[in-house]
Amino acid sequence: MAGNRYSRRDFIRMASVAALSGFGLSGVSCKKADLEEFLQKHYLEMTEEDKKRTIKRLEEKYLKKYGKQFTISTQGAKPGTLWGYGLDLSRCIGCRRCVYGCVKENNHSRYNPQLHWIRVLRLPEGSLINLENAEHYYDPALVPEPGYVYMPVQCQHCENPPCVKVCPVHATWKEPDGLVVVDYNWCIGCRYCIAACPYKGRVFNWAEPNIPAEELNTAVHYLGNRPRYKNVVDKCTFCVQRVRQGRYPACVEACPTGTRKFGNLLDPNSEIRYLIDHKRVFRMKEDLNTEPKFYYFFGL
Amino acid sequence: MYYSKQQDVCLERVNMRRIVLLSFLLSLFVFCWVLDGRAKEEDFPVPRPPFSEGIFPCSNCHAGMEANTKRRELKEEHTNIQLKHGSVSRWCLDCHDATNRDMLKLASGEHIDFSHSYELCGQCHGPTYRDWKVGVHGKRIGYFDGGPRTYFLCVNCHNPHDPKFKPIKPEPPPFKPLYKYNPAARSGK
Amino acid sequence: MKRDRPGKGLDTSRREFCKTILLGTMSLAVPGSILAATEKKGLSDWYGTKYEPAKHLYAMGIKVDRCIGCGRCVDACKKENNVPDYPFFFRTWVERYIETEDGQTIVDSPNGGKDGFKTLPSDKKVFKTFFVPKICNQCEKPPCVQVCPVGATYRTEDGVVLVDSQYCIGCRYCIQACPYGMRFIRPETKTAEKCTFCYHRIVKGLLPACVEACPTQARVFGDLKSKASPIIQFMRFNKTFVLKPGLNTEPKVYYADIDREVR
Amino acid sequence: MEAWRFYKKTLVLVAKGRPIYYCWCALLLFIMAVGLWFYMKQMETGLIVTSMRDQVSWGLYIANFTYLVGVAAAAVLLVIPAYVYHFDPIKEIVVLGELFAASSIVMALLFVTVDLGRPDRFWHLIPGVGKLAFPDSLLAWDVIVLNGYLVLNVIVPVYILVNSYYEKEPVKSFVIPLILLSIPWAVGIHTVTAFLYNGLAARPFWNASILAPRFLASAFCSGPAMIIIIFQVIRKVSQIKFSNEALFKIAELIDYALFINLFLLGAEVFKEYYSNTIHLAPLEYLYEGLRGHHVLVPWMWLSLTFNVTAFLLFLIPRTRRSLPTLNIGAFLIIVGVWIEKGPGFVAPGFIPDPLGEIYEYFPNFTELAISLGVWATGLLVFTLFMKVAIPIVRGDFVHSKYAKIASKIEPK
Repeated sequence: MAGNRYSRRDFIRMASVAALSGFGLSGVSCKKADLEEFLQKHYLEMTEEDKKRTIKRLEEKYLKKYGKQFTISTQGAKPGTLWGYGLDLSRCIGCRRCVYGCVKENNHSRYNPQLHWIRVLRLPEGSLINLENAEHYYDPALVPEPGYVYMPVQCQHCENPPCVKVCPVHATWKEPDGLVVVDYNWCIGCRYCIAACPYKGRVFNWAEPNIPAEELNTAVHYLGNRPRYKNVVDKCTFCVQRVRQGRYPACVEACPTGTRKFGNLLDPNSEIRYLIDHKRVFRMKEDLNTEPKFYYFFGL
Repeated sequence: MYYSKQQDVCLERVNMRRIVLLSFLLSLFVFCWVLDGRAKEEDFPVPRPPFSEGIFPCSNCHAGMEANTKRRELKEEHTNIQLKHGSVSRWCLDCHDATNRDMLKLASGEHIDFSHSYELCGQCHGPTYRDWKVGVHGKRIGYFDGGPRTYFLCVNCHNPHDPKFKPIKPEPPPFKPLYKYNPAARSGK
Repeated sequence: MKRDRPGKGLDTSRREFCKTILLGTMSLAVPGSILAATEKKGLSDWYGTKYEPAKHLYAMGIKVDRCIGCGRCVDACKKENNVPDYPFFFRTWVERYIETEDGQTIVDSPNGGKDGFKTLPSDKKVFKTFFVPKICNQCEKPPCVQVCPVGATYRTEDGVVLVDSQYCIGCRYCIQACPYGMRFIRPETKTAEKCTFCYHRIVKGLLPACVEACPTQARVFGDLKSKASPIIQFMRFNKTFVLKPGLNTEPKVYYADIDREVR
Repeated sequence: MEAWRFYKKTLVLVAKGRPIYYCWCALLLFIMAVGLWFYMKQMETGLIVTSMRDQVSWGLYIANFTYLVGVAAAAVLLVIPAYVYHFDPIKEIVVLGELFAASSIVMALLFVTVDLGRPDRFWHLIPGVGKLAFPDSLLAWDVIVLNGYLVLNVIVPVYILVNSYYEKEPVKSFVIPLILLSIPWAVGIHTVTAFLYNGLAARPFWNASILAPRFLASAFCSGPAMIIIIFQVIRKVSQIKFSNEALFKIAELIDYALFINLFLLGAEVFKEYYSNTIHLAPLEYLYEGLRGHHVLVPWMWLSLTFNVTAFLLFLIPRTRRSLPTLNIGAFLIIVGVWIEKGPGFVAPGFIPDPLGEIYEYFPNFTELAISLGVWATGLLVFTLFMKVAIPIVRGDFVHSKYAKIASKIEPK
């Protein structure tokens, strides 16, 4: 049984970690929940029992911290799914509705630190994808501006994610449905993955997240939009809490021009498959062999 | 491409299902055609069309009115409508039905509901209509899989009288690094 | 159009600087630069005073969606420029990209696409396929010009990269330097040769042979300095790419509707 | 019992000293305290108190880490001639050199720790207990090789010192393999640290195969240069005798390494500038400024000037063999290489970032204070090591003498 396989290891872990940290923690008011959080196992090594306990503890913690009852899902990947994203560069007008839709849905820290999973780049028309010309902070009165194209960039959910390869503690991994996720309770905050990501898909919680309690989204996923901790890494999950239920990600719903497309790459009737089959598509920085599942295309 | 995993295995099953489904649809199609005199387009889950406030149903005003089919500039009513959609060759009654104002009119003369306006648009914008039907053009929200979803109508984004997408105000840019408390620091280089 | 980096005008001058350092020291022994100077004068003798090269900047647009792989451009180019049929040298050619169902990409170009594409190179299931015409990119910063030890190849004022076969010593360094594989050694003269945008035609206001021969207008040719030019319209209505933008060669052949595997 | 006496005696040695020793230790402890205070603040508020951001996610800490791994690796430069070629003048100081390497590794590890966002989860890195991603992650490799090197560089000198305390010859069959192992290991730690950056295709500035050799070359300048200075200080304060010959030999070795370092830098500069692809941008940022951003430009030119000057000073026999110019040269190398390899290497890897944004990183006071604290910790560790090791090496602190004294005080 899988449960037994780890039991001895668990014991060693508990014993040694307790011994190593007994001294460190003795100074702090050593509450049971804190100790449990400290000793929490890696998400992939948790049994169903462990998960339930962890979820309960987290829900209690969030209730205490934000005064709201959260429901933390641990829904796994559906078999036969591989999520893919399409973004129509000929329609994007650079209005950043997606950015703030994402902020709201995924409980991002609002300011100090401000945390965004999506970056919209403004590029001069003519030679596309020369990122050296990218402007991140454009702020005109109205968009689209003539002479520019806009290119939103977020985590590309690579098939060969460099960020996963470099993580020294396996705190990030690729799920069976292709989502690259982070266990916020396992990340040690070394930021090696940020250095490794060619798409700036990862961001860091430079301080304790700052979320107005009334704007909290309480329907969360353990691997997704639950409120994060300070000093851990964070990234777009294609709204794992939504897409595993069959709902469109928040950025798709926020987009006013229908630029964003989402679907199952394994389903031949999905929108994403149709656009890959019928439109000219490209993926960013293909020479790095990361094989993103984020397809930019031209709908026009 | 990553989707060929189990394709071959289920292909046959899918094909069988498809044949059954197709023959069923075909018979339905023939039935409807006979009944309705025309092949009905697929129904899409669309939201209520974005009517101007308090204007629909049009028959509220138009019911007792004599239909003037002469092409002209509207002076008393609907003056807010500036037709910038092939305005040289087109006017109101090309799309709005003269006899039943609560309906739209296709080129064939057939009446359709406002919630089916995509058929009207699709008459000219064929490739766009094709893309819209499969979900590549236009916006959809809700469940892409196993739940209700909404297909936005053409007119949800494009004003039918002036269809060019209007520029909008963008949301604020992200803060520059080292921005702390002062929002003014945001615009600095 | 020009991919200027904002606030930075040193780019070309740096390349010039490198060239000066590396070649200039040797230019006393090998009077390449002097020859290049006199030779440019020779060119203006040829096209006369009516034509003012500084007022033009030529570029080509290629709409990949429109190319049907008929190979007429290749044929026209060979006829116009006396490019030998054998061995297989081309100034322009058409590549066929085939994406198979299992995610492979096969690229082929039988006889440069001159005879069209009649057979499939493999019996794999085809997912999609398209044609990509290739032609010298007439770079703003051509690496082939950078490396030429005798200045036999140069960029004209109107933006076309030419080779003077009178000066070329046949060292083939430019063939190694070109990232797009556009140059070859002509067997009779044993000197480097490449697409010239049909320079002899365009200075008279004619279109290059390949553009004229194209039945679907997949190729668009024009002058970037003239607002009425078709290339300007092409750039306005298409999202365009260039090949290998990361090399900073700044090509002037713009591709529209390009798919991801094109290199 | 005997072991306990040894420890007791070392404690006494450490605790007693001249006023200047107390002052020095007090100064270090004060800097450490300041650093610790800022570190507590950083832990409490989060890394937002540094000037690192998502655009430049590693800064001064990792820069120092890289530099110190190099310094530690450079101990091998002293080990090779001492044990392999039996070059005598160096042999006296090799033990101290290795302790210096150990102190540097301590600092390097501390720098990683202060850079970590969640040091409380350090146990995730312990193989078997946590989930160390070996062999996928180069950071996991680094954790292993650095700790291994630390152990190696503590065991060897401690073993040799304890033996000379008992006035015994070290068992060659035990210590020589360890010493020989430490040579490739030293190369290893720096290679792994180079590969840590090198493997990232997202960062073209680091993704150059010349990186590991460059790292080694620069390490073999900065580490020994530091040793030259430190051992002169030790010679001043403790009357231990080193011949100048040893220092001059080290200077000569430094000069070879410095030449290779400059040569490799030139090779890199040529490749990027001549081919002039988009990958030129970071180098351009360093030496010319990019799109109006040029914080590091004066620093880089300063570093280059320092390195070239030091190279010339060490090349000419007369200036190499005179202590004042030797010290100037060593100082120039320490600073020059630190700039080149620390801030001049880590930050431009992130500039411009993968989406073309430029954020000019410059460390703020918190980072400086914490870094100084770590340096002070390393120096304190080294001072204490020296306080024990030097008497043993000089023969003042040996078992027989001590036993005599002991027998006087407590007759059996």
